[in-house]
Amino acid sequence: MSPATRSSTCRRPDTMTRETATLHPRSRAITSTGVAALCLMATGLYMAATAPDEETQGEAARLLFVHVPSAITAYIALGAGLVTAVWYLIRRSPAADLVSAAAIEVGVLFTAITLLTGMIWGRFVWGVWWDWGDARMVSTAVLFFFYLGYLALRRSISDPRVRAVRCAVLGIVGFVQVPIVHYSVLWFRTLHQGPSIIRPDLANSTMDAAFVAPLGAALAAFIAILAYLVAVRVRLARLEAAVDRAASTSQPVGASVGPPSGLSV
Amino acid sequence: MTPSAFWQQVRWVFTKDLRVEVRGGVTLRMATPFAALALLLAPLATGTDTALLRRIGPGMLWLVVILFGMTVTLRSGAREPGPVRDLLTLSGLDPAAGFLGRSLASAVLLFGVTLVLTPLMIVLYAPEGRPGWGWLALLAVAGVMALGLLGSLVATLVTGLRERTALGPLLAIPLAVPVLLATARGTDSAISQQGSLSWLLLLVAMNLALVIVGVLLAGPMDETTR
Amino acid sequence: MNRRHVLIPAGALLAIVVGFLVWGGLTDNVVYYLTPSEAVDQRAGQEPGYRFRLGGLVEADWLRGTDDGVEFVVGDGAVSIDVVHTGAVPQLFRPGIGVVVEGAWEGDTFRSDTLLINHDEQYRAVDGEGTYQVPTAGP
Amino acid sequence: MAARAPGCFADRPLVSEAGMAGSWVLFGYLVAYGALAIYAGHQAYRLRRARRRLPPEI
Repeated sequence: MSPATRSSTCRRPDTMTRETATLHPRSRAITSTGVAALCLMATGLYMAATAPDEETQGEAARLLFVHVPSAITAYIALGAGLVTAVWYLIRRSPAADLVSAAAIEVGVLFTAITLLTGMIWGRFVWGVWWDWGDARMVSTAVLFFFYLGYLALRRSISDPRVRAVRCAVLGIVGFVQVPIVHYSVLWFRTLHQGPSIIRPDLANSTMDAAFVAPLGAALAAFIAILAYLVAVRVRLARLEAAVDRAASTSQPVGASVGPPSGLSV
Repeated sequence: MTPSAFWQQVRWVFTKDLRVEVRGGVTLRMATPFAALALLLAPLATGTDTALLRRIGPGMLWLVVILFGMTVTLRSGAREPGPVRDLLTLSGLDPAAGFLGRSLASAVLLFGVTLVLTPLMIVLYAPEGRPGWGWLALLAVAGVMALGLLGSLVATLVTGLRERTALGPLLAIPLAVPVLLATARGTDSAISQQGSLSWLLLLVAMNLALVIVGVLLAGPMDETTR
Repeated sequence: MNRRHVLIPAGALLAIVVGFLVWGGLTDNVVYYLTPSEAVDQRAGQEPGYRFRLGGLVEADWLRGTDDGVEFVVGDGAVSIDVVHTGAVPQLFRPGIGVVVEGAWEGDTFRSDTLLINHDEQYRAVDGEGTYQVPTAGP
Repeated sequence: MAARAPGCFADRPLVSEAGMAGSWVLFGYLVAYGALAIYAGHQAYRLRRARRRLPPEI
């Protein structure tokens, strides 16, 4: 690209250096989070495989170590989305918006995993893939579709500031559903079992110690995976925003720039 | 701003929206007949099993009110277009007052839709039992209020987007599920002469939560539609 | 921002209503299934052929496979109901486990066409090394 | 209520075979970790593509 085109991208030098820092191809922090997540995952899988069989469900109880951690991780991700959305509305920091969106997107992924593994487990234990009368299943599905709407809204607004404000509002409004999903099994008499550990009478856990340790390991692994995926997603959003800015400021498009990435986002 | 001035503004927006509806009339002339048509067609889809129709009548009524009413609410609850909006902003309209006024107007329109459709549902589906009319009225009022608040909240979020006709319902209808449950199941228990207090309280809680969220976030939401 | 005259009363009312809903036991009429006692109590008010869901524990002393289903007894400690189920039987079905069946009264038996296992939140290791003690109460 | 008699359910295995349960477990883990892998892979692909499109001066 010629020096003339480069000077026409009228960015100030200080923003240039900051971008260069955040867009550097490899970040040691993200990579080490990923490695840690992989190690925790291996440990969790090993502990899940060596856990004893359960009295009634036999082998099938091992689904506990993927279904429950993914549900808790989804709650955490959507909660992080809420906190950062509030933070954005108070401070108007673009970083908070990016983290909020990333956390919610990964939260949607974990909600989907929760629903799918729950359906598989339900097919084995209850005998049905889906049950309309069950408050936990139905409310989780509703939550999932609402946050799909959130992601759709995000895609259809191009102005970053408008998008950030409106999505922050939606992220706050939508989180109201999370406690409803969680407490639905206590409030209503449904098919889904009640909580085993985080229950009103905390001292009386209804789970053998032999299951608690693998569950904890799996939960730690899922939270590490969540942190890694959110970090990667934030970095991707930054990079794509930079590509968009470069594409819009350095017209006509040079050979190295390629088509505007707004089409593919 | 003093409380009385705030409520005065709410009243202004409310009467303005209703006047627009009286003169334009999208709700009564288009949405209501469409919803009535849906009530008429649903038995064709389920088959004419009279016992089944008796049981699903109240649920169908509220499903239709939510699906078709929500499109009305998303239209009328949207923030005003161009010149009107600028005028309201210039005259110092509190965004929260605007939000509440629009929501109330939408709720009144939805109540109208429900009033028209209820006798139709009773005639077509013949639900058994004699309903407790007091409970039904309370449930309907709380239900349409919640739908109105939800509609104008979501309408503001999709203002000016090309995809708003598809996106609005996708965002609003999952959040309207408690309204569907509470009104349909509550109508069931009102018809079978059991009280519907818990369903009514659920709707009241939802209304209050929406009022709080809407009033708190009306400022930021309005700034993006200017 | 001076909207306290809306927010404070609304917040206070919301707290009261939510408290009432959560701790007032008002969700009791939102039931997914009836227990055997409730089913017998409410039977007089129902029209014939009324479909509902019945949930309880499979009692151990009567259980018989039929050509196209299973016959068993569902109880809640106080009342027991004979169930004739036609259709698929889930793999975990066995004496002592919680079930939810869907169907209607036929004479004094409950004729069901949908059988779901209602597993509780207890996890007991097979090798018995666990610390958890089985409670004596029902589901 | 019918007369009670000690019953049996002999013509049908009551407890599922261990292999059956194992395959459901495997299915669940495959779905969960598969979804995670697909998402992570898609992110990596988008990162690479975005980096390719970034003008050289950044």
